[in-house]
Amino acid sequence: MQTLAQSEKLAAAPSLGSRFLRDAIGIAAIIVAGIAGYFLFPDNLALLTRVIAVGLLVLSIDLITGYCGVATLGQAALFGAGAYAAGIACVNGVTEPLTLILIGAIAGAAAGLLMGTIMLRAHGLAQLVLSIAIVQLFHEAANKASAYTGGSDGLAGLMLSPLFGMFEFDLWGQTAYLFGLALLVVVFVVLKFVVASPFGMLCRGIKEDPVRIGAMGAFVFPVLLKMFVISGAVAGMGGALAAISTQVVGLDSVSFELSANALVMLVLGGLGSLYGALIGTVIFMGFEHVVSAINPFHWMTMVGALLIAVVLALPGGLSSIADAILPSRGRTRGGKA
Amino acid sequence: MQTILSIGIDAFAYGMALFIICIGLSLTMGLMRVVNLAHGAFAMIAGYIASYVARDLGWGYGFAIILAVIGTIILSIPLERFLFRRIYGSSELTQVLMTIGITFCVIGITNYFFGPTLKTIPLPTGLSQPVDVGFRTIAAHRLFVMACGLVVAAGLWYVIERTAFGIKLRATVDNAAMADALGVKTQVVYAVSFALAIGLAAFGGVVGAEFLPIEPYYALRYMVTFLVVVSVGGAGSILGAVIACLVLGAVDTTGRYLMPDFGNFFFYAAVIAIVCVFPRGFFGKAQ
Amino acid sequence: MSDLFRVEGLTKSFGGLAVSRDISLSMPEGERLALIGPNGAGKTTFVNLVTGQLAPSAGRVILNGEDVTGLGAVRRVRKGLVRTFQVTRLFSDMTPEEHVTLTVLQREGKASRLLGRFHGNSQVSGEVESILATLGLIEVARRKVREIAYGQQRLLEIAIALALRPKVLLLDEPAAGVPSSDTPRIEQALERLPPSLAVLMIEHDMDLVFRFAKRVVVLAAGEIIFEGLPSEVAADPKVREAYLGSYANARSVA
Amino acid sequence: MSSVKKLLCAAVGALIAGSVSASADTVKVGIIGPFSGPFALQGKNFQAGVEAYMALNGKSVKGHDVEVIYRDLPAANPAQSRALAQELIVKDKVQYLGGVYFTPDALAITPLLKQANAPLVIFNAATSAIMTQSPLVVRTSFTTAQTTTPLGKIAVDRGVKKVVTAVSDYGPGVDAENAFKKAFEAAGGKVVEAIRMPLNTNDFSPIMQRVRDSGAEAVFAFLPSGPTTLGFVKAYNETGLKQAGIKFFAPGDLTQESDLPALGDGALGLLTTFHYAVSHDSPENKRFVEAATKAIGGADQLSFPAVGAFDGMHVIYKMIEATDGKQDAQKAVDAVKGLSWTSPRGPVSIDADTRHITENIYLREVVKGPDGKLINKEIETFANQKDPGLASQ
Repeated sequence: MQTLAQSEKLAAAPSLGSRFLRDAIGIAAIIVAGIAGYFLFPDNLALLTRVIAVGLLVLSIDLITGYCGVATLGQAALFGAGAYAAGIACVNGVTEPLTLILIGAIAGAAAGLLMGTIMLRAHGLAQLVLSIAIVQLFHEAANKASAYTGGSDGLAGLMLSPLFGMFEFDLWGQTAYLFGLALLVVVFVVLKFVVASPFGMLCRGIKEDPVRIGAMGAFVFPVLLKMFVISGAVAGMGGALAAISTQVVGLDSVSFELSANALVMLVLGGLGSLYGALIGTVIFMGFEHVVSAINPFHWMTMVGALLIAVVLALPGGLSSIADAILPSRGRTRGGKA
Repeated sequence: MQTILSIGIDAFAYGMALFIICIGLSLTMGLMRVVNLAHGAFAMIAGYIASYVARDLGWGYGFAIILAVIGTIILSIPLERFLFRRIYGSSELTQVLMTIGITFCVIGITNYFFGPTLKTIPLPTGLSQPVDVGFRTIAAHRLFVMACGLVVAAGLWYVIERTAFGIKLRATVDNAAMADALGVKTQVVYAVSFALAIGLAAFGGVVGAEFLPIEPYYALRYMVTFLVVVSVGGAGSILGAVIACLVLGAVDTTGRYLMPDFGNFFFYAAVIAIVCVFPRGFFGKAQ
Repeated sequence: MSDLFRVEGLTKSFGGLAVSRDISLSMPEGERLALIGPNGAGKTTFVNLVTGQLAPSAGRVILNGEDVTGLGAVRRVRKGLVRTFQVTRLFSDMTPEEHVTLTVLQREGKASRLLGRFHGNSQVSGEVESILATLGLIEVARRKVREIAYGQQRLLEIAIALALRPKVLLLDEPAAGVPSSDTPRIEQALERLPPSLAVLMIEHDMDLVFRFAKRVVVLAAGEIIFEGLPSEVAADPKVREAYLGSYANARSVA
Repeated sequence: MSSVKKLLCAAVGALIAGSVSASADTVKVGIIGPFSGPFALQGKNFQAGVEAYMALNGKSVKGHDVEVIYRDLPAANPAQSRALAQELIVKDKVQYLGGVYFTPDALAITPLLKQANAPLVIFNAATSAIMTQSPLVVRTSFTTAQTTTPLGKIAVDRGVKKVVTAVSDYGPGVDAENAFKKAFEAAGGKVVEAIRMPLNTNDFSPIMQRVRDSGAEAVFAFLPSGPTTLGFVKAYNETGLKQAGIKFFAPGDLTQESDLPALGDGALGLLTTFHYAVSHDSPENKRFVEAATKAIGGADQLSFPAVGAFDGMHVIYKMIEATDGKQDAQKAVDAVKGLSWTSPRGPVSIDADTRHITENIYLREVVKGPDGKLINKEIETFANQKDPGLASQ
């Protein structure tokens, strides 16, 4: 009995306050970085807005790949569903930006439901191939339905009403950027709650060992499907933001290329941490932008070299630098990549 | 009837071309557990070498194939030593990151040195003539591709199932530590199978160039097709790859004949259907 | 009176090879049963059949008078048929506290809630604490699983099972791989199991078996060859034959 | 030498006119094009056209130095297009935007132009509708309908009554199909079947089989320049359609000069209509080809986007001249309405109503040139063609 007698009580959870503090600092850092971007690069706001839209897409992949272990090369299907839904709604007279974001989220969630239902039938490589097939079918469908989507010429002519009746979406892109930043912060906070919720914990468990989760009496499929729907909503909002800020929706928004790029950004940043998704997006797109401006003809080599260098130096992704500096943060991360 | 035969022969040729290019990737993914998205980049490098040898030096098609295969393998050796060896056993997504990085680099470098134009590999006159096969004419090189595909399939089957190297390879794949303990030099086995896979990519790149023309973007343009074919067949299975190539080739070809407007729908719907029925591909091994 | 748990004629064959042959046994409430047998006797297969990881070729599994053979593994868990794993299946990056909390929340139907905090949930933390205390895991409750001793991981397996409030608990070699210095802790934990719970334990450590079990079933080549008191096992000729035979075979293979 | 002389002349002229501020200022032009990726060749041609023009006409207009900034947009991507355009305008302070290979990319830029007070001179993007999106767009390339329409009559003139159309299944392909069908059926022919092929088609044999089964006398094809044209032309030869006497008509995208070496002898005899052939016989074109070849680094890479860029720069230079280096988009665009000049492709003008280029369309046949290389030889001219897509609106 003496082994058990040592202590029978858990110490008062010390991690609760510090975890909250850590998240608060992280979110504050995103806001500060976003506002700093606004003042430091006032002439690149369209690019920064695009980074935010893609950042939402990468976050959405992180939810299912980083937290649930379901790799996907077809996430742009959900992004594009949101973009086209918002675009078509806008062309047909729904011009209020917040409503369009909501429409994008709903369309993305619906697409996520469909995609999850199909993809969760398989595992591993086959699952990856299903995701590719689905995004290609979405792409074909968008191309075929040119009466609604504009096909390969793109869906143009999105005229938005000013945000809250006051702020125009204009050339300088200030409204679009700040709107996007606010959206990103809200989504990020919500996702922080989601991944810290019992549901988020369940997902992490499924990623590591679905059989164990089953032996705990929890069904795996509905949990994953739910995450697909959430992920779809996030990706759909990203798509809607892209549609709003660009005022054109192109077939590239439902392409395999976008899906693959986004997955690369996620792995670059580090799987299973929401920060990693954002870091990967900013670094990848920023790097690409800079090198392609320096040499528009041969920048691809540089991007390739960056990817190789990251794998060799930081196999856990860029956000693992932060982990090395702040060991305690490792705890909020999901399983190893 | 004539039409069906005609479609069938086209489908077979296309499927065999796909097979030759993809089988190397199937080996890397199934036996070495490396998701090598740079596979197409190696096929492309071989295409450039072959184009240089056959078109610029005028040395003939046979020479071009041999030099392309050897040259590509030689080029791949430093890559294997310094890059690929670092990702054996890594997670699939890390491998994806690394091999996409390699692909980007290869595309950028090719574009820089050789320019963005299409490169052709001139065929010998014997292969460039249309041949009358009774009910229609067919290009001789298509017959050549079919023959190559069958030879590659049979040869690989023999190497893997019937030779000492094949036994070592399969042992290493099943349990590298055990094979090591039994005296198999697993490093060597990996290096040789990597070279084999690259050699097949190179061969496929050159022979299949009539279907998939050589240009710098080749490495990315067909990446999805390769990945899909390998997965549908089941990574690591020769028979699976043959069947996947033939089935997908047939679906693709007949789809494009019967309803060309919806060709892609057919192809990807077939992929989804197959994967739903065979979640590990036709002959995939349980993980 | 009907038994709490019963299997009837459970059979499983892969291809032509039968790995479980017509196994029938029953357990009343509070039963302490040990299932033993030589390697390859089909013990883990039996657990997989009972808990629904494998579908039987024939036979029935009955819990509380209800036929659960057609139900999946998850539904059986929810009905109170719970197992541990021979090789621990735990989440290496999570803490014992998180494992048990997740399990309790799941049992309460709150595990897939999006809102509400996972950590510091006052409704469940009391129960989590008492389960961890029962198994002596308080000290390591907030360390990651991969950092704690294997013996403690085995205890955590049992803790998770207990958190499901099982009616029938199947322990698949709870002491396997545990250094002998740690087996007393496992034994203590077993002693503290709720008295009404029916427990079936697979185990090789015969000392543990004799101290724990009131009844022993011996499985060989997928068949029950003995059922009775622990004190009678060693003397049974069929059991001797099965064990010694398997050793003889093992030697000839090596 | 001549450019120095021109510069001097311009400077003297400017001094006399007294309209130039004393300090030499710089007018920036932002060029967006696919300089890397699958369409890198077309982007390189943009660059070659621009550099050729500046080499021949000097790097300044009326004392205003012209600086060109290139931005890479590898594939159709409107969001990135808008971001690049916005950055060029806001950060780099360009007065003129040029380039743009794909239609959706152009559509993403048009909403910005009014606020940016910058004209967009399109070097390629070939969908009619772009011009209606903003009054500040001028185009110096062509539209698919413009290059295709003459083929309808040509086909009928050559005794073809029944045609199968086979086009890539995307915007320009559909435009080509419609334009050909309209022109061909107006001339009395009949399109017996319209096939749309997915863009990523690799093996065209089944398409050829379908053409053969349809009993048509000719096939009309549209595919975007690049690797797929190779497969298509090969399949046309190898499946025996050519021997069977089935004729082949296409807009010139299919036989762009940089693809011809790869197409090889299989391309001999193909009939295409287009606005420009590198082999066009005129002193202007000789000068252009010489300069552009130098800029691109090899004669076999030169193709039609270069001439669009060359004339685009001409238009931009005229705009700079008209506004005297000041930023006034409307004035700049007004100044080039009705502008006519002799381009390397022949006589051209900017239509005052549509702001789209009016040009000759040539019927060309692929033949072996004097040095044994394949060329598009112009054999018939359809003078002063406007864009039928815009004219009908």
